[in-house]
Amino acid sequence: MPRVSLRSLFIAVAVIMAGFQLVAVTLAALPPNRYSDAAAPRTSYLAPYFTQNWRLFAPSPVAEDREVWFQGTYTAADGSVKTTAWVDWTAVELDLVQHRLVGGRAGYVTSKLYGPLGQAYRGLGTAERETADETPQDSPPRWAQLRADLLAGGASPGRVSTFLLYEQATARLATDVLLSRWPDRELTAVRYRLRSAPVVPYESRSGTAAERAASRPEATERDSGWRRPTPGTAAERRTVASFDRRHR
Amino acid sequence: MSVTSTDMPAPRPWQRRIVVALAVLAVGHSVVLAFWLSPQSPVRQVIGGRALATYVNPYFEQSWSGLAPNAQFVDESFLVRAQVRDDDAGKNRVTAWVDITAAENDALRHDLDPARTHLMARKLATNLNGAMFGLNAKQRALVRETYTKDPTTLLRGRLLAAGADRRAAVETYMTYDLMATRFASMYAQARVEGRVIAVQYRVGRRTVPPVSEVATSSLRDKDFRWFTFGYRLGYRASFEAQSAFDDYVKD
Amino acid sequence: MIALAMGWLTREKHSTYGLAVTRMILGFIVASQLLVNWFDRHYTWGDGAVWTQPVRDAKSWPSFLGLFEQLGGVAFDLAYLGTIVFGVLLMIGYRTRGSALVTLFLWMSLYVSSPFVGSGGDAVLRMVLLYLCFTDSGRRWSVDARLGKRRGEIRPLVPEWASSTLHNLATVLIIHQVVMVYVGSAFWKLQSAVWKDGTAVYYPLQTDAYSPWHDLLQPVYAFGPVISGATYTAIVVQLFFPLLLLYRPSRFVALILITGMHLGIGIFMGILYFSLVMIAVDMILVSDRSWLRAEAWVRSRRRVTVDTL
Amino acid sequence: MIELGHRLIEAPRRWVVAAEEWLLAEPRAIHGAALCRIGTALSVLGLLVANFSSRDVWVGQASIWAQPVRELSQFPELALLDGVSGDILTAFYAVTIAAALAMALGWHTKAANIVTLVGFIAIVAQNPVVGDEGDNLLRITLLWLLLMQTADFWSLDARRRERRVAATDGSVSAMRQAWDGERVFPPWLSAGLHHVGLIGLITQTILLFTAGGLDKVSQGVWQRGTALYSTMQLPEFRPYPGLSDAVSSSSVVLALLTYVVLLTQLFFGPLLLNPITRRIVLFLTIAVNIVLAVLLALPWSSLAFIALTGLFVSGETYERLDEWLRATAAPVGDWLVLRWYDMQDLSAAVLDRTLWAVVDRVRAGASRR
Repeated sequence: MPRVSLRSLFIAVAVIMAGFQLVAVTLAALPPNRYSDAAAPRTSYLAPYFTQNWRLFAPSPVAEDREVWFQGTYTAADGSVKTTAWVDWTAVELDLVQHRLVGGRAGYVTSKLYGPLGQAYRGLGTAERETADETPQDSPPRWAQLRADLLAGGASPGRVSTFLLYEQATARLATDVLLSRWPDRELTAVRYRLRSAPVVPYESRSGTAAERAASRPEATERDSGWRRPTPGTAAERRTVASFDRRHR
Repeated sequence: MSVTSTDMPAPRPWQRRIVVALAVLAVGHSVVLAFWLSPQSPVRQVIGGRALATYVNPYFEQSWSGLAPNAQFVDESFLVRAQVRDDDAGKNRVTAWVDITAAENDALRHDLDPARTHLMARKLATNLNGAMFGLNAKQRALVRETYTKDPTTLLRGRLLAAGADRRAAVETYMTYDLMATRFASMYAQARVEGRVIAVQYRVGRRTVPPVSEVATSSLRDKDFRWFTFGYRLGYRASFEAQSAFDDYVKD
Repeated sequence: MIALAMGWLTREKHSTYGLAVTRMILGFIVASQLLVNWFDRHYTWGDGAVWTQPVRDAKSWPSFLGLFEQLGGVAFDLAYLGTIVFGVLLMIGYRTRGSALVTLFLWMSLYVSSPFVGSGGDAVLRMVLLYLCFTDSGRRWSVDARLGKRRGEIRPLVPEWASSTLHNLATVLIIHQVVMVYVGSAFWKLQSAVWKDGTAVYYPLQTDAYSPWHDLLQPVYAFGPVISGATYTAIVVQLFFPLLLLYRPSRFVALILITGMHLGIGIFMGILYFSLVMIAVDMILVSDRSWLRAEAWVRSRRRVTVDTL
Repeated sequence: MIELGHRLIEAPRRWVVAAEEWLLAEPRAIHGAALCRIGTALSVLGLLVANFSSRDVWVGQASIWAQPVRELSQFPELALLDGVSGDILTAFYAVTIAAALAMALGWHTKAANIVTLVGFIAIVAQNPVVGDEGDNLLRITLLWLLLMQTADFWSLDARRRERRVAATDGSVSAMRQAWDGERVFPPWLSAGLHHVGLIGLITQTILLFTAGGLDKVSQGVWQRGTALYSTMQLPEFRPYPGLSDAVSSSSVVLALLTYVVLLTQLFFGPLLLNPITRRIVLFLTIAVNIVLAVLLALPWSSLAFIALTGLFVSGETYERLDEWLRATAAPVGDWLVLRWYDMQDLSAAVLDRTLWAVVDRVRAGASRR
């Protein structure tokens, strides 16, 4: 048997590793099939750095405007409980996109938040969704309480955790945004709204602006339950407020 | 070897132009075909599907969407029974159901080079199934009715009345209804003594179970879902046609 | 056969000019992108992105990438500026390998600090930048190359065959990655009815988020042939991309088409940086010979201009 | 800039000149054209022979049940067999078989091609219910082959022509030349027509594979690599149930077959661009078609596809193949000829001892009386 030199050993190892990576990337990049499913345990090392997700507007291209709105409850000077107006945060962000050759990164935050927020919600069972939606406006539960309430119905802890991750993050952004608009109001509860407005159908594309607007299917909305206000740090709130000022 | 001589005279300009023009026509023809083969799209709408069809049909008619081998999932079955008039006894009787596709399948086994006649009943069943998908529920109920006294033109009218938006589907159905009636009548006539006066056919359909279930189930474990059409007035073929058909069935 | 492959792998470094162009564009992307987002940097990645903490903590990124998460205020700004500087260093090719590594580290640290601002372009960028660290991307058209010429050859640390092997394997992985982006995406598209009937491009072009100019260009977007032409071109070019590379003339056509497609998507859908990343990587596929010809052409132009002046 | 503009204006003119040169040069791909002719003709021949015994039910009088769809067909050739008796059908059918055989052998090739085309359409279009895509392909190939020089190799015409060129000065009437399958057109026109036909047939082939591949890749089962499983379960596509089950029970074989079919069809066109990948895709296409011919009982349409694939193989490869075949076949041929003589000797000896002996004895007995 010929002696294996260090050089050929190095080359062999490098080639094998590269070859393995090549096959793994191929399997992960193509749409799922039974062979990539079978290889999944061995290609799982790709995540997160080499995660392959190249759907790029496929199979279904995005066909609606996705918006995230925020609303809060506060105690007015006369002691009565009032709700703020809805704040369309997506509209603020879109200032970084519209008529700009190079859009600002922050122009897509809510558009990227929209998907997982909805998915995490749909991951819950019907009863859990009701629990999450029907939290009292005057005294929203603490996060630990909400988690306990959701788990009480027998929901999977993983799904509940995922749901709460996005709820917490969104409630915090909502609080920051509402405090940016109305710094002196004492918030007692916040909630968000997901609004999806389908685009003008392809068949109606040639009409006048009014006709096209009329042909858009009705938008769907979902309002979250009331959540406890979770203000961020002072620096965080300042940053959100300054962003709001510049792009409102 | 080719006998084209090397001292071929250089082609003249007009000769060159003719050949180039012909080549341009061939390329243009291919572009037209590309549009013909492309899925329904706005580009095709602009050019016009009908105009394309009149150009492509019949000589260049083609569709490769099912280019062999293609994935097929459905197994069909075609059964026939008949009302037979026994003239000697002066009585009518109804035959048992005859499974024609089963006979065809037997003929296909171990045959690398099958005759097309062994696919006739299956193809009729495929097309009948397909035509039924084009009909609405009301229309599908109508085809179960018997038409032994009335002509099937009446059925066409009723089908159209039950869904005027499905004219093309109704026409397709009527074409296959007619063919299935003729085929079933000739087949039944070949198998029975007496005179076939009405036929009834029924078509089965079952789907191949998914590959993930390969260990536990196969197509042969599945039951057919049946659809039985109404009786139709028997078709009487000419003597020569019927005797040729008889020979085929008896073989 | 094996000897031939070994020779190809170990003897020389391939596509060095293409990789140099890729390096320059990637460095430019990192630096310029941070500049473009300068005014909103705190909301995008800094103090104003702390609200995303529950989500970003749940992602499985290693903790050593937590630099930007822990910085605020001026410290954040300094690190941000540092990232821009290293992007520029990568672009001009100064201490290229080191700059590539540091750029990658800083960029990834910034990237993980907000889970809602990343895009597919960032994913390609991070993978290619990592592979790029294994290549000799500073060999051509770089400050390093100029310095090297003046200073003379320095004995390399790693033997030439080893660095060539890594360089060539990494190049193969980069090309493979970009091909898989196209083919994978084409396979997804082919499963969809709206892509097959040639209307898919219409829909994103009607949304606010992915159509910065739709109020101005509505008449164009309403014209069927434009939409279906763009839709089918996207599918065909992506699906057949790897195979069109096999033959020089068709490779030329494929690169022109795909670059045009990226520019179109980038400008009309407002995702120019994603497109730039893809264009940067596609440039590896232009042969060294073509790059040298381009260089000669530019030089001759410059000489003519100098002469006329 | 001016130089660039000038080059832009010049470019189309140069392309036209290059196209003219290409079109009017010595005919290309004549080996491929010859093989395509043989394969296509054999495919027609096989299809017709396989269905000969059931012709009356397939397309004859007993196919009256298929009349409703036949009436939707637009082929004028249908009139040739409209309501004819069984004997006329048999004669027509036999003539078409003979024409297909002549075309395969390259005997009066052009005439045989025309008769085969007309006969094939007239017969097959009688019963569209049991038609398949192979019919369309054969018809279109036969049409384009009409324009092409298909008899330059592996044909009786080429042989006769060689002999005649050796024997005489080759001056015979144009009619006679046409009948013999020789070029009646001036060289520029035959070369031009050949190349036009070649363009038409090649683009047709690429279109059909691409269209078929695109349709497949858009179906989940093909992307998942399991498409052929369900097909092989169906009675009409499993002539040998044991074989089909063996293939579909191995997920590796199934995936390999499915993906090779998908990728060779989808990427057929672009893979032709590079000489190495061209060899690979042609080899795979032919191999896959042979496998499918057996596995799914599709011999004649598979042959038609293989014949088309032959068009893309280069002349050099064919010459090498031809040489190799001749070299390999020569000993076999010699052996066969020798055995043939042995057989004749043996039969003569046997006859001497049996039949002739009996005859002699009978004659002798008769004369004695």
